[in-house]
Amino acid sequence: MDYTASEMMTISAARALKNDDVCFVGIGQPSAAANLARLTHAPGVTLIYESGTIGTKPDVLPLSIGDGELAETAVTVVPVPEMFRYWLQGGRISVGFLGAAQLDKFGNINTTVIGPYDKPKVRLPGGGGAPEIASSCGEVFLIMAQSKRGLVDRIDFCTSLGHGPGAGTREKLGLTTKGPSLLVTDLCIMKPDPVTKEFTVVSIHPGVSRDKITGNTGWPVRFAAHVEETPPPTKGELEALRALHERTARAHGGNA
Amino acid sequence: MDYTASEMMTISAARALKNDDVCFVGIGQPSAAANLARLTHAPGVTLIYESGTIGTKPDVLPLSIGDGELAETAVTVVPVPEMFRYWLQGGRISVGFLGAAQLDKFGNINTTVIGPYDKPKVRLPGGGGAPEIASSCGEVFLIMAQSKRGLVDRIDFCTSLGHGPGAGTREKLGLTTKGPSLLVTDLCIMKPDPVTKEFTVVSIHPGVSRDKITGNTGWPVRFAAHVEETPPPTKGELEALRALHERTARAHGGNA
Amino acid sequence: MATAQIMSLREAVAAYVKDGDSIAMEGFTHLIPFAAGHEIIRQKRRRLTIIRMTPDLIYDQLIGMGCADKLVFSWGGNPGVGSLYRLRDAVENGWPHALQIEEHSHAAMANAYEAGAAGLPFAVFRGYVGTDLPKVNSNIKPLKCPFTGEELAAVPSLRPDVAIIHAQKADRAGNVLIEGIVGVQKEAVLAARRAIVTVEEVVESLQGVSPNACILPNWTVSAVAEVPGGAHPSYAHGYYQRDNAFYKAWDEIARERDSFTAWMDDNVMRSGPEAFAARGKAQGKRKAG
Amino acid sequence: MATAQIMSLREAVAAYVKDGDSIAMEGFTHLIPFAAGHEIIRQKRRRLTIIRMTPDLIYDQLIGMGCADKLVFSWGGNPGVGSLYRLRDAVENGWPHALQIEEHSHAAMANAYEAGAAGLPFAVFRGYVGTDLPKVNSNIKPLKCPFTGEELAAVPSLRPDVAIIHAQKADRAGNVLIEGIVGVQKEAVLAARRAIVTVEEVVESLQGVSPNACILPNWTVSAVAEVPGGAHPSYAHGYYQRDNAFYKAWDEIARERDSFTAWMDDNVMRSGPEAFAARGKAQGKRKAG
Repeated sequence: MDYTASEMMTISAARALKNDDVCFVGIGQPSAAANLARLTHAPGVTLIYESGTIGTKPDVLPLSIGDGELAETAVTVVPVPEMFRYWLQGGRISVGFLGAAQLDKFGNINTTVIGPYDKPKVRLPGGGGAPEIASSCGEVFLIMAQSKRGLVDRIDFCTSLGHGPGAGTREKLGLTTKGPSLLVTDLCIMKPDPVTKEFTVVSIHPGVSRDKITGNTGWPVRFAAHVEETPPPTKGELEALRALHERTARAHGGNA
Repeated sequence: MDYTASEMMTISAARALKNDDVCFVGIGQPSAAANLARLTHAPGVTLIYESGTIGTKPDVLPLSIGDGELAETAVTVVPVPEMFRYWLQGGRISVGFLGAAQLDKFGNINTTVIGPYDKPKVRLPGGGGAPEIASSCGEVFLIMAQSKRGLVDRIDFCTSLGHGPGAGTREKLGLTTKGPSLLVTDLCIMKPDPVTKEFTVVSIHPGVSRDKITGNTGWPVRFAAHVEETPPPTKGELEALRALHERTARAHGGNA
Repeated sequence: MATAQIMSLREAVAAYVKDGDSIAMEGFTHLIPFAAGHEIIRQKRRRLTIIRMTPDLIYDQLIGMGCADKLVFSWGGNPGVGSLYRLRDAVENGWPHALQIEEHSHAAMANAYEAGAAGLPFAVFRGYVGTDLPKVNSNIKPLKCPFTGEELAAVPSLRPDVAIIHAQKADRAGNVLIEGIVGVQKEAVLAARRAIVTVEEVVESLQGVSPNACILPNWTVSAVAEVPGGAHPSYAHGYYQRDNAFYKAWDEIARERDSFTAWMDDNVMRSGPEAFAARGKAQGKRKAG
Repeated sequence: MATAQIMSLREAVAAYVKDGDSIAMEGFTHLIPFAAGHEIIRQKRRRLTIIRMTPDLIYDQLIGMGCADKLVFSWGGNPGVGSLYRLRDAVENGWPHALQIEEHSHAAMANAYEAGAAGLPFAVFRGYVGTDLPKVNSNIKPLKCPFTGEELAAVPSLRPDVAIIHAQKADRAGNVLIEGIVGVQKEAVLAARRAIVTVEEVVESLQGVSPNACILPNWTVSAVAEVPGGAHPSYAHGYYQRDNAFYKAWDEIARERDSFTAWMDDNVMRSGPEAFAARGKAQGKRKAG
């Protein structure tokens, strides 16, 4: 079956979630990937949205993090302060699943401003739940389309901590969580180098060249000693993803 | 109609509650007085028990602060941490209604130990909600039978703050609440002297002599310049109180 | 304690929202009090400090119409769609006038409302670790645990002058019921000096709900106003769906100053709270699909 | 994350309660886990630190039977009746052995559970002002607000090894529903490393309750055991009333060591969790009067 690079990205991100994970889901690409995991190999995965919905099983993708589907299909819905105190800060989440506007090679995220904070060229939405998702979840999966504008050498503002300036930073700050352990793009999969924590290509999506990856990364990207080829989407994965998008588009009265 | 000293105490305590009060109710005598107020002149009074029941209207007196009647007749029931954070500490309670084992002339309460803390002669139940009821409620009403053992010159342990060693103490500690503003016993009604904050007799129940009050108080008790006679219970008050006790005794399968 | 009065939204805003007030209009995606926001715009309140975790379209509109001098927030976008162009225009270009911002994370704001409701001067949480936000916000301070020495973050509690929320139901006595995604509405109301609640309907009694239902007793609220559909294009669980198509359409409407102003003129300035009933109904109870 | 196993109470206590553990058995008047307490006594656990806001009869029994070395509490009486004589005998006379106590106010313990559930090392609140409790409890420390300078109180968070609670229902997947007076049970479970929940009944599904019902998802609980009547002489909202007559009778039973030991022997040591079903039923759903 034919598939798009974006479908490959969502599907390979979905594969990383395990059946017994408890996942704090960011909106957009992370939400598509997390729900695809639930609809395919990980039916038991617990999805949590910052709106307070715990163990939610939406039939269509929510446009926001608080659509009605999320509450209607949840095991329970808790107040937002409780969500951030008991569930996120309480250390009950195994995986935080986030997108980003700007990302550096250590997985530090900028979703605040392009340009100086006081006189921004572009004012982005801001941190939302991400600063504490990044520090409190057992580990963090990142998903974003690969480009030099997105994967940059230096982020303009550190909204959410990855590995800071490199290995050892999180430990020095007293964190016991892993931080970013996976970056899935439309071209490849990267993981932090075990020693330096720099994001390194470990798997390349079918048909993508190394040059294309290098050309779309804002830092001199490294490849692991053994780089695999990402298995292409299965028929089941693709059908589940497309059906999900189709249901979503119908429900939202437009493109999703 | 004939009445007992205990009935006079409960009824004159009940009279102090106003229709628009929000009252944090201690168990025992305070609960009887607060519910009597609700069943007579103050049908709109909001009664709150530390178990989390807000705006409760029990048909019988609860034996504990968490009997089923309280939840079944409440406007809503909140978790105990929320009760102490949002409702008590949040400054939403106008009157705290408490009993005491030992009380001094400045309304400081001991419900912890008789004797030294580490080797108590009698181990009392402890503070429970009272330490923060005493500091966070707009004002505190106290109710207890009068005796030299109860109304003492020095309490063995300060479980809950009244006016400390005297006027100005609460302000020095940063409190903006009034503290104890009323003490109702089976013999009389006392209020803090406006200057010294010492509990002073302002009203004597019918048929009680000054000597009896003096003889049942552990400090040299003072009488206000104008001492009134407490109006005796009305027929309506007595009937409401007796009916309440009768319903309660039936429901608890024994004396209440 | 004073008890909620049931009145019209016009009267409630006139009585309880003053120029220069700090206002928290909350509702986390669900139950956003749009009708009340429009009423504030129509009554031309000025110099407001507007507080909201997710400014959403409702604050894009207040900002674009010049009601606000300051915004306290933690995520300022059009969820799943993109930017809030009126917010960006104010921050990037000072239109219609400069907007001061105080920026937090969701965890910080949720904790700050909670601390406000709890009558505390500050909130403490494990947050902002390794981020740049404390460098640009002096209201974020470190605080050491007196037992373990761990360094945590502290922020001042939020104590708005007014909280405004939308809820499903109130009874005739003014007790308010919220169900579904309850967000930080209860905390915002309890943290505020005054509170206005718009509701889908006023009913005889709230009997029959769970003993632990999220209810704000009438003595915690200043005014209750019945405004059916009053959360549109947000939604009311059990009444109508989120109008996701409108959220997408807003991207186009708000992108340019002219189209924004024209839309506000047609749909807010020359309209009233009554108009919301039809907007809610159009969304229906169930998804089209 | 691991998911709750449905098993017998005997198995659950054997698997999850160890000698020397710190244990929080909560339930604020309502839903006190008596059957689980009896099982711990029968299985002869020793050197426990037992944590509970209101020790109640359940801890009077554990203390009198020699299970506990330390008690953390805030109000230790028989509500509306009088003393807990076994607690007093341990504190006043060291029978059956000395009992260390750590004493707080309700506000402090409620906040400490909340902080434990929230993963914080301590709780901060406005408490103990002007009282003698900080003089006898070194776990109460002053803490200054970094913004206003106000002095507040701090206590370490509670993080028990095990939490044990009783609830109305669990579904077959092990999700737990609590209704009515919910107390601090949710916080105790989320603050603890392991959790056992006894329930009145295991049902097919929890569908049909409020979207905001107090539910503990199965991955927050270690074991669920069905024990009908398991809260008696406390009560289960919707199932049976509080046995106030038994609370009064306990005053007589527990006053002397001999009568206490005889009662425990008859009703606990030579009994089992099955016995609770009849005790709950005897209380019925409605009041006699």
